[in-house]
Amino acid sequence: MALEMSGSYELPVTREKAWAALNDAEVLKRCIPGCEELEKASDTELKAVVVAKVGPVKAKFRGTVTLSEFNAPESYRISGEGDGGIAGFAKGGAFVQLTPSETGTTLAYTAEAQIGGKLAQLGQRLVAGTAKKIADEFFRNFAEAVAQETSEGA
Amino acid sequence: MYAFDYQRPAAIEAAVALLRAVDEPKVLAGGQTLLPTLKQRLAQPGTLVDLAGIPGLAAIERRGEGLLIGAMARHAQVAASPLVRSVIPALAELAGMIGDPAVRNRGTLGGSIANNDPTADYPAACLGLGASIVTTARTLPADDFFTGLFETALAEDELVVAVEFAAPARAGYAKFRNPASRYAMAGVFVAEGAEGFRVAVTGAGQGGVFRWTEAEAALAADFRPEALDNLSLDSADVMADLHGSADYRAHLVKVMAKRAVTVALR
Amino acid sequence: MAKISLTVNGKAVTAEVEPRTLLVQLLRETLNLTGTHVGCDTSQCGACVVHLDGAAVKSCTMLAVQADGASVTTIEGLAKGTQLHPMQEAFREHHGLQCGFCTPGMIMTAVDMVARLGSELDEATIRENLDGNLCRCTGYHNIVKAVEAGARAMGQPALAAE
Amino acid sequence: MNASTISTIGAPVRRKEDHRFITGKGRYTDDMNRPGQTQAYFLRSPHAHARIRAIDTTAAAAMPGVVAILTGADLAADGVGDLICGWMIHSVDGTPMRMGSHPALAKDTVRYVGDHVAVVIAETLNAAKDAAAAVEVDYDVLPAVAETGRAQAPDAPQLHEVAPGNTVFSWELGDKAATDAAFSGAAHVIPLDLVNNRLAPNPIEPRAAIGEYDSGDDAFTLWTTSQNPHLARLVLSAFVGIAPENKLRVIAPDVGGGFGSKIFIYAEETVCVWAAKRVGRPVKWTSDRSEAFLSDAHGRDHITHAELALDAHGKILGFRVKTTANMGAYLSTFASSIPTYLYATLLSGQYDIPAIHCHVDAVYTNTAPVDAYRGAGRPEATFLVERIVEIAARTLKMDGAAFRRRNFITSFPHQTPVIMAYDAGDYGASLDKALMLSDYAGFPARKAEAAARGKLRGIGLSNYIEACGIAPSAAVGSLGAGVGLWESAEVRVNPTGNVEVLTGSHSHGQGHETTFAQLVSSRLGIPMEQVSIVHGDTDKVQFGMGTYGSRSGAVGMSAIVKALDKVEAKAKKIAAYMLEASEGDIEFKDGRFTVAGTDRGLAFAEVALNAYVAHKFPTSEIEPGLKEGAFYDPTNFTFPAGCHVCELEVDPDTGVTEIVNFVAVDDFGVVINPMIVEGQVHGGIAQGVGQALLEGVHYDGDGQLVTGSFMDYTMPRAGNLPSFRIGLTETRCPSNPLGIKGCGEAGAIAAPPAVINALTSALGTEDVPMPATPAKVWQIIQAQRAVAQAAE
Repeated sequence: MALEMSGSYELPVTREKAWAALNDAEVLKRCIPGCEELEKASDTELKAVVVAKVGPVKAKFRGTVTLSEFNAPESYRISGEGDGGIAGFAKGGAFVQLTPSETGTTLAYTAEAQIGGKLAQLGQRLVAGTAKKIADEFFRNFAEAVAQETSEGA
Repeated sequence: MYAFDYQRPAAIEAAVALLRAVDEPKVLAGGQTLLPTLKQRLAQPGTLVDLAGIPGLAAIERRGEGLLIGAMARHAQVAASPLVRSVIPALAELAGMIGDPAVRNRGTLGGSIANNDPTADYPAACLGLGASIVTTARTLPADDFFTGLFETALAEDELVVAVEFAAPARAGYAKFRNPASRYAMAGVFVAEGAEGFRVAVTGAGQGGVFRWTEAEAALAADFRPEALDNLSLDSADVMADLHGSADYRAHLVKVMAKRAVTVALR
Repeated sequence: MAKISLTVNGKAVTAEVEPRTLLVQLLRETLNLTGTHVGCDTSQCGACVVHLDGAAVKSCTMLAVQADGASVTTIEGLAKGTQLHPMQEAFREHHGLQCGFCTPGMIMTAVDMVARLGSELDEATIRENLDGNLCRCTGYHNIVKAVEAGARAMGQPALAAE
Repeated sequence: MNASTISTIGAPVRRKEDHRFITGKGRYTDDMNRPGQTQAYFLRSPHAHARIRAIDTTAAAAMPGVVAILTGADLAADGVGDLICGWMIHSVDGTPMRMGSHPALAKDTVRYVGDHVAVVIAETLNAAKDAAAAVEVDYDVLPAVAETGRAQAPDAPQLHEVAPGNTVFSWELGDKAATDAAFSGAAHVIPLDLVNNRLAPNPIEPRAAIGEYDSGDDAFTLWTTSQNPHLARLVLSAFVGIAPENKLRVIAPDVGGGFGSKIFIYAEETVCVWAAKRVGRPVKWTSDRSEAFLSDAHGRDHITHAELALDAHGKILGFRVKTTANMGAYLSTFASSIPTYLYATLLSGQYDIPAIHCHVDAVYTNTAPVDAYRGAGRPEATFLVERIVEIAARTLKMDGAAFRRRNFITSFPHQTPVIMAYDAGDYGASLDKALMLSDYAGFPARKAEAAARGKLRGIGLSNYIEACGIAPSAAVGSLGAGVGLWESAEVRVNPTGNVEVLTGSHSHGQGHETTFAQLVSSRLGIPMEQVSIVHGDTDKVQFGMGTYGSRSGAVGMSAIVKALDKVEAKAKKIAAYMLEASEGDIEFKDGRFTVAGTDRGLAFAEVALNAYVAHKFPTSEIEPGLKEGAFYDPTNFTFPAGCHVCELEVDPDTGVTEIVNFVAVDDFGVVINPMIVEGQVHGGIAQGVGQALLEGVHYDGDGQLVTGSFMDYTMPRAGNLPSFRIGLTETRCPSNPLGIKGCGEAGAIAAPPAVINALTSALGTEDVPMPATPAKVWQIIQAQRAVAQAAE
């Protein structure tokens, strides 16, 4: 089932730095909740292993993360899809937009998520909350990561 | 189910030691959420650490003016306990509304709050009564224990031992059941305690159980259902699904809050 | 594998089970007590209800190893020889079953209900306490009547003394 | 009354079968195990629509305990045929319906979530599931369409090449010109748009199968949860090609409810019996509830626009209907007949409607197949008729009961404009009785009292009619059925006078072992306990059509009557020799053969014994033994009808609807066992209330099933329902010897419009969707308040 979410974060870095971080596989790996592996297959495609944990449910997804719709250094789309075996599959993506602000950069996103198979069949009541939580966590992690990098750099 | 090892330690220290020693441990208390999940193969723990063999964990005792209820106390046991019914009747009533009779005979207080399902009942009681959660490592207030959707402050090697409830001056719980699953679509626990008025809401928040502070303020001024008439819960962070929109759930929270106040005033 | 010992319908049983074996699997597959049924996988239908140390539990939501040392009663253990339990009689007398699949769980739940709440049960109480048992055939109408009558029969001293 | 006494028709005899069920001794398919048995687990598609690029089973096949992993390619290699739909429907343009290929395991495309991709056969179920997780399927995911109303959209994904626009057929019934003419002269035209929600049948026993192959005899046995084992054997033999009928035995032992969903021939049992030969060992499969939600055929799922034409005085002139029926991804066994001959033929309801025209488009979507579910077409028809009739009455400011009475059919036989010829009935009588039992006249006072408590109270009527005893072979044949729908019976009288009755009907909760024995007991004058009913085994019963469509009484028991007639006739001949009287003087009454006008006579058992001893009559004239068979094909459908009244209260704070009173008055013709008949009505009402207030299968826009467990699909529980008030009226059915009409589906047919008519009356709006959940009802009340505020 498909869900849509949106949000925004203030990043204490320049747009260029934020953009670079958005395209850094190492940063992404640290920010994607439950990401165990993220390897570059090409400039725009990464192979990923993500463990999603929601309460008693713990499912491992193998799949790809794709970066597309580049408009450097303003916006791109990050999307992922993973096969969770018996659990089903999950797909998600976010359109991410960076605009300069007084304190650095504003990151705004609109995200959508979709699950299928057993997770969709049984996890109906938890889907919305979980998708929102994962999206929030990713962008919060990202905001923290770039902030940390800045303070380390300074 | 995927295969797993099973351990039933005889002491709480041994249980904690197992959590540290084994690969991918999972704590088994009542199992009423965990086992259905395992049956669907939606988790693959290495070892189940069953707490049922630890003596004393199911005790229900008088603690000062309040109660100390062991983590392994079953819902049916709490619901039927003369002590709970006399000291905090609303807590006994809440326990008697969880799941169905057979589920209540297995499900436990500790299991419920450690899982912190956003639609579970006990988190509302703990938060509403300002309970203290006693773990193997520390004692912490419910406000700090429940940290988000299915998340608590518990460390990987930390277990809930008991929950300490202060006796409220008055309290009530009202619940609107999901028509299919019987979990809370809106469950509101209202209490007047030594430190003031609390309104804890389960079943509705996207991030799990939460306190409705506007309602607390309104009830502090006037502890009657009518005091909530002009309030409305912001539906922005309220769950929406097939069974009800965020607006509907937000509205149900208010209706259940009023009903809980009515119960408290009985 | 784990070795467990328990009492089932009054008889001592020992078994070697994989930890992932459910109590209902032990009953049905190892002990051939097929009266306990499985109707769902989310602990809702109650077709698998048995008594564990005298209290109703869903045997599909419990591991066999968790029942180690316990006493289990299934539908097969309810009658005393050829003498049916009053609740069994009541289900027959009041046509409280059609296809019969949910019936063992219903009867075990009903007996537990009487143990908890006594033998004078009103309709509202019965309906509320059947919340964990689904029946697709009867519309519950006759099940409610059967539980009410069975409870009353269980409360009668002549039968209680037996 | 005990089962051991000699029974009479009309007595509430307690059920013979109950003893085994209340003691846990029932024998359901999953209770059985065969020596050397393996376990099957089906790998199912998580996608609603996808092309399968490749299936890699290498790693999975090497896992411990795996016996075999089979796919559609293996099925094709063995020449196993497709699953079929047995009822041909032709479109308006004369073309036959478009049947998409339906292999038991997908060949190259999956078309719904849960579609069968592969089967893993292993030593244990856990081993099979472990291995299934290791099967790698490379899917090319395709766009999907799940909504009924979107299936025919120009941009909708196409499911089957043979069916452009996803249209299975575009069919019509009735006289369009006459209907148009009726509308042109109408004083009022009442329009109505409605959705008949998709339901999951959910018998509490999930489906199960064990296939076994005996290489010595080159013969198969299939134990399965079937409502009609003979039909399963026929289809698996003649169409799927598993084995000839004489080499395939199908056994349906105790079956834990069906409600239609166990009529059909599914992929799983087909695969189990086929694979048993492949792996050389018995193969067992038991569905879990999650699988049942995915793969058991669903019911209903219509979108309809209708119009009713009325004259100035409230007399119905014409009825125009356009329905789109969702068939799911494939045509299930009887799917095509449901929204056509089991639906449109009932659109006249209990009313004298001069002109009716109905157009039905059946469509494919990426959802589980849809087929018969309790009522099957008739609930959809009744919901439409009883909603539009109620709205018409309200529009004309007439009392609902008075409006119905004005339009009732009152003389019989009555030919409707939509095929059916109603043979008998008294609709006024059931309406009168229902109004009395429900204290219809006292409703306004109760509504006022409820309003004082802040509750919205409503009352609703439903005057339903159904065509049951689904049978007349010539009739159903002319309408496209691939089989006849008669029934068979064989009565075997043993030498000691007890009786075995072999029937082609199948009991899965209906109590045939009791009702059928009751008939035999009353007829032969022998105690109930001396009568055994044998059913559900193709090696014992030669052929039969099974149980659905409320046909076991009207058709199945009539076949028994016919066989009993033959038994009695032969026994009289034997008795005549023994009593040295002429055959014409022998009378049979209360279990005794007597010579008319004398006290000389013989007990039934004495004649039975002598039939086998055969010393006292010339065996050149009369064969020894006492065993007779019969096939019975009735001359018409039967037409049960009645009136249900629902009274309910809505809590406007929460949107919760509580049914406070439910009255059902039914005319089932002659009733053999009122206890069992009332039980059937109770169960039907519960399913009808479920449809109206609780139950709905929901797929999301991508075709994912989001009501896939009891956590999200709301089953009626004890607390959702009241105790019901049941009344009976009786007009004898003229088309079968017992005068029976059938009772199995009435509740499910009648209840939904009774509930929704009550709810719309409580809410004061006609636009209330099913299931009318608390959330939806609350939303309606909010919208009304917003409108009222805006108006102020």
